[in-house]
Amino acid sequence: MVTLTDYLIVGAILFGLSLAGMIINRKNLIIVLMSVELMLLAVNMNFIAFSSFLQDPRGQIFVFFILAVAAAETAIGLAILIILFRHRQSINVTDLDTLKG
Amino acid sequence: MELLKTLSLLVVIAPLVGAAGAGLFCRQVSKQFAHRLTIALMGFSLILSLYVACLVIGQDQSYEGVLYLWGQSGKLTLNVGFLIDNLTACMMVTVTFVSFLVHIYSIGYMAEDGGYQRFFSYISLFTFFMLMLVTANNFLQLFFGWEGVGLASYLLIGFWFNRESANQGSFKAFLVNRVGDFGFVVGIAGVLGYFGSLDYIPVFAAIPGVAEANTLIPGTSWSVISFIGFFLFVGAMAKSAQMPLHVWLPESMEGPTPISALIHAATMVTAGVFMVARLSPLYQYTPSMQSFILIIGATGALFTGLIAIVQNDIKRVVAYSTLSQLGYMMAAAGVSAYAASIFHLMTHAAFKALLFLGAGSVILAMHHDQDLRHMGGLRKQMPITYFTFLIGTLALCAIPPFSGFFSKDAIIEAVHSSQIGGASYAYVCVVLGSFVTAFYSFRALFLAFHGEGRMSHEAKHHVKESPWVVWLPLVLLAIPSVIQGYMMVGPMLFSEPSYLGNSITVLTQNNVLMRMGEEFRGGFHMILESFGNFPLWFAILGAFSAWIAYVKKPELPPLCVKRFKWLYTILIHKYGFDDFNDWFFVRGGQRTAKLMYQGDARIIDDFFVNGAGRLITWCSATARRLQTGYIYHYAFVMLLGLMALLVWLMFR
Amino acid sequence: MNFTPPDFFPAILEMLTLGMTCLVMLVYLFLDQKNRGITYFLTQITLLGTAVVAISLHGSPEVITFDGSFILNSQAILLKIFILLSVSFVLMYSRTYIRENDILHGEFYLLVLFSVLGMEVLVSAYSFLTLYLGLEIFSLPLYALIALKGNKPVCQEAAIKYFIMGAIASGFLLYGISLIYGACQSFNIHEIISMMSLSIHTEPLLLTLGLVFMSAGALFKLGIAPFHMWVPDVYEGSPNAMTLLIATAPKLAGFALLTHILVEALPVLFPQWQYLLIAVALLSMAVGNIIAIVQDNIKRMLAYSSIANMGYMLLGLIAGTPRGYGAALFYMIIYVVMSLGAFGVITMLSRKGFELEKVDDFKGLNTRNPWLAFMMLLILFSMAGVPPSAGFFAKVGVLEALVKVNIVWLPAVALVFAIIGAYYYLRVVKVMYFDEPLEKTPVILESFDTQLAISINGLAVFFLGLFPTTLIELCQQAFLA
Amino acid sequence: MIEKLIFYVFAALLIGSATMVIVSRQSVRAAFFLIVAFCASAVLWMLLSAEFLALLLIFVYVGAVMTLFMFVVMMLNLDQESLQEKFVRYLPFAVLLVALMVGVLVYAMKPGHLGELGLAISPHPSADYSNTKALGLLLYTHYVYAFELAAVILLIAIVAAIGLTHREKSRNKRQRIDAQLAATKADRLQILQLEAEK
Repeated sequence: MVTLTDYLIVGAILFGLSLAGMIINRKNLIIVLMSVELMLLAVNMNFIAFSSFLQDPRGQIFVFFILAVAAAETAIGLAILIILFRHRQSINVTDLDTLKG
Repeated sequence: MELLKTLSLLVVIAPLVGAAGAGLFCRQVSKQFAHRLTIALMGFSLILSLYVACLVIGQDQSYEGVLYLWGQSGKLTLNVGFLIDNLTACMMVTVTFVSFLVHIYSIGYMAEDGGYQRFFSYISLFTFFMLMLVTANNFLQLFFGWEGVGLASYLLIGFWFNRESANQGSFKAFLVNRVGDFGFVVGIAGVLGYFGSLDYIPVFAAIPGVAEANTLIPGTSWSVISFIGFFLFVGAMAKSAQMPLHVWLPESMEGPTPISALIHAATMVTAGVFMVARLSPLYQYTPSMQSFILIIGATGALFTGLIAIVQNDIKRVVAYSTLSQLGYMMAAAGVSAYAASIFHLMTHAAFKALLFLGAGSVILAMHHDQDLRHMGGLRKQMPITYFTFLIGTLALCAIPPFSGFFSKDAIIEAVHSSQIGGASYAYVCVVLGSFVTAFYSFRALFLAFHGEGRMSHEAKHHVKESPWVVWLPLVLLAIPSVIQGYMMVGPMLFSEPSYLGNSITVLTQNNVLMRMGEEFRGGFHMILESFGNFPLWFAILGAFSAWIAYVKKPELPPLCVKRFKWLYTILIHKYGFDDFNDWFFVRGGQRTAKLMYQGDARIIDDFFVNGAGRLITWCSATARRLQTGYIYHYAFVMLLGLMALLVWLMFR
Repeated sequence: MNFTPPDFFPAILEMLTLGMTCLVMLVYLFLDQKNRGITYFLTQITLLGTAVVAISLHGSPEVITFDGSFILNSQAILLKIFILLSVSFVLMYSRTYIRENDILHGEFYLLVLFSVLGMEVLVSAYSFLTLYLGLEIFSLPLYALIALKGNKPVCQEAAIKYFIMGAIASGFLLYGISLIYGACQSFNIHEIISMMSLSIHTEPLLLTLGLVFMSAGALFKLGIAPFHMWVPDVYEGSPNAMTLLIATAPKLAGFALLTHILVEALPVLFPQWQYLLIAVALLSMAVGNIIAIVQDNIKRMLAYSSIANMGYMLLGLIAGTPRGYGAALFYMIIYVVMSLGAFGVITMLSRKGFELEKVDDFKGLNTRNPWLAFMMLLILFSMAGVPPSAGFFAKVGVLEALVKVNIVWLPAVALVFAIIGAYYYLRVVKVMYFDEPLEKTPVILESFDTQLAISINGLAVFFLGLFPTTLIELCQQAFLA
Repeated sequence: MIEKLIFYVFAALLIGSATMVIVSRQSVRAAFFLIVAFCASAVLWMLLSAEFLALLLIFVYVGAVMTLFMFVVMMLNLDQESLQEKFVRYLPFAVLLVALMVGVLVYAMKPGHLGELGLAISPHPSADYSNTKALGLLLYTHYVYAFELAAVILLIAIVAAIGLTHREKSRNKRQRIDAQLAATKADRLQILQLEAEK
């Protein structure tokens, strides 16, 4: 049988992959934003797995709200990305180092 | 008691009113108004504090009470209150007296300065804080005054803020004092933690119990009292410029001279000594801290004196001598001779202020040239300054019957008869210190006032005696420098009850003064006795060596040189240690002093003070490079931090 | 399924804010460009009106409503009052700045109001769901606000950094919530507490993991090392008015976030989070104080100072007693008041085409505007912890709380860092008072209300030092119930 | 058994496509793999009998959010060449740390550490159980406050996105006196040193 642990491990691996995506990706800011989506997916996976095994629909309610927030977050993130691109003509992560020290 | 409370309140508030009047309206009020206002209020304050002293010492009254409830949280109450007892009364008189004279003196000294009104405001403000400090009945108010005098001193050292060196000096003073202040805060926090109160009376009452209950290492005298005492003493070390934290005091000489007299000689630097005396009930229960205080004090007394020998700036010579005298006071406090310590504090306040103001008078005549090598022969042009400076020097060198003799001799004797750890080392230090003191004091005196003038021809003609507002305080300070010691030695140190009454606590086994008091037969007898003891001869020897080295030897015509060579040879052969004296103390002393000075400059200044600063700056510059600006590095650091916490907490 | 409609009254503050926000939005949409001052006044009315209602609510008994996901107690009301007031001050300080720099003022005020709403929700949250929603409602407008101004070239960089870091942090927070949910079978704080007390149903390892992840998310919002990397960049890169905003009220909201998680939901794990907080507090004090020294940019310097200050604040929580929590809250409020003043002065000194950024820009401020310099002096002295300023009492409070529980070494270390810290504040004082000004023109504040605001602010720092009792007691009470 | 098979196939697909998202060099490819990942996880959620959310993920996420992504990618018209870079250099470091984290998480999620839940089999609700109805009942009653807050969040997203990307009309030829006065020499005049042709 598929156990809770299996689902949680999938969630953990997704979470790790999304973090790795943010660290190894040095060129494309859009992919960094996509990693954020992956991270939320990992969290959702955890919530749904727990919810299902606990037979408690409230966990799924939480996921519902995460999805709503994630959509809003993506909209704002992409808007910032667009004006960043307008000003710099680049979304290269490595170029974003004016502020440092 | 109400009378005492009202009087004390007036004494404290009057300078604040003066400061506010002269400071807040410094653009609007005239110079005359500024000094008249502040001096009138200071005079008022002085008269009232004398009256307070009469009431307290003469009629044995005292006052302890809360004036104003500052804050309350839980069981802790923070008050503003007064504890007016004998110790406080002594300090109040000393502070207001010196401050009053410095105010008068500043009329002449600062006459041409642009920040005249501001200056008067600052010194009045300083006096206010100092009075707050001495009248406090709790640790917090003590700290408030403590920080306040630090602030005022910072403002005053940096008074000539367009001078780079003045800025540096004030900054250094502030930083070193911060080190002390934080020690102090830890101490206060300790007091609060273990006693649950910040008022003196309940804390002092609880000390024996707490000392017994909270021994750090069983079977030793290391209790939390030692811990608290140590941190509080760190505060005192910074404020009173004790050995490792003394570096700021010479630098602070960049301020105007009246300030050096008021703050860095007579009053502020003695705050540490006052604190140790005030907290005598605490330090009595920690023998280890007593030894520590003794050793720090005695070391300072000797070694900072040595440094004074090679200084050429007249104010710096006096500054180093202050360091040395503070060492004496601390040493006395270390051997539980608090009365001697406070006594020396009071005599020192008078004669050191005298020396500083005298030096200021010279500087004024020399048009703000402070270099001893450019002076000489001023005796004839400035007789009053010379005479008063001489009195101050004699008092400093503990030559009887001047005031310094009685207090210093009592200290040396107290150290001699003490049995606590480090006392024998301290005794050697303080005795040698008296030689050194005499040597550098007379050196300064001779270089400035004797011999041929070394200033330019033009300048020579401009040298004249200072105006009366400058020399009047000198004369007024010279009087106590002569008589104060003789008059006060008995009642201050040995009589029962003494001037200090029961405001200090000394355990019987530590009470060296009481033992000395059994042999005390009056001031005159003390003078006679001193001729049979080392310290006086050391002092005279020091003065004499200075005379040889700086007056006689370089200038005497060949005949005299021959005659004195003969005398010199006789002296060498007769006593056997003149040779040694000359070689070891004059030359060797100079060499050691030079070494010490360089060591001081290199090791302490460069390594500890600047080095610590540089180390932090370096750390800072390196650490900021971690902030690369790259998002992926930031994410990486977050992940790293998370992982570290995760692994640590999971497998802890 | 039985369902009784919840009691809506406790959420009056949120409803008021939201309703007024919608009104501001409508007014702004149908308003002529010339009358745009009205949006400002409406926003101020919203903030101050809500604050007045909040003050009138103070003292009312604790209420939990919306099926246990909303709480209104004295702590929440106190925090809301200070959030509303501080944002009101922020708007007063930045009004001229917004006008002169052609920032879309309608969007600005709207987003600020949304953010305030989020903070209120967060402060009153009693379940992890509302906690998370509140967090996002207050953060998302801030990301947008930073990037709102087109003229400053680095502001988009600051915004995207803040956004991505913030997204990672809320990812951590959510992951933590999911683990706690798995362990306790609930994300309702009330139920978690009762679950914890049974302790058989909870899994220690999952709880530890959840604790660490959730704390990481909360610590990020407060800018505590090692989750602090965004702070200096965002403070520096944002337009001054936005820096002023993000440096003040969100700290209070962040404090609520952290205390909701640690103090209210997971007090059972105190031994674990005490260690966690000790580690991050030490790191914050070290990083903040040390790196601040070499900064030439005043906003960056104050950013590092905020990192250090948050470290000090944590000391109160480390004590683990109501007294300590109260001290931490007091510290937080005092810090916000100080930071409001410091960034307020920076914002006021900025003019069109001139962003005040360098420490050197403060040179000779005393000769250009003595009163402003004096206010800044009070604030800086307070930040350095010079008695009898408010900052001194705040530091004493948290240290005392630690000493009370017999942790002595930590205050000692904290004091060492405070010594180092004093240096860079005093440097600014020196620059203001002793250096020659770069430009001689006197600084004149145009509007009277701005002058009044900064005077109130500076003097508040001073008088809170002289009469700290009332506020300290309010803070203590907030945690004693 | 078949459930297990489905789980492993789609879990592998999910992890594989997630990996492809983060290692892709092109935004479009990454977006495509993200969609695959979403679809795969929707299947997993179905297995967990969270049907409503699984459908929501496809409709809302793949249908709207990913479209937004694609739209932005197309609109920005990125210079693909400049975005390509080898990230192998940084790989070991990141992989090490991430692997460590995943290791810790996996260790903590061993069945033994999950208590009763660790041994439970995935529950299969009865046929008349409606996931959507259960969620709806909760959402509009107990979670009405949160539901309103979610509405606010969407409103914020609208206001913020419009405010951010809104551009002022640049056709306006009005004179801007303050800008002219604020101009410095450095803004207007650039002096270049040109190498003389040889």
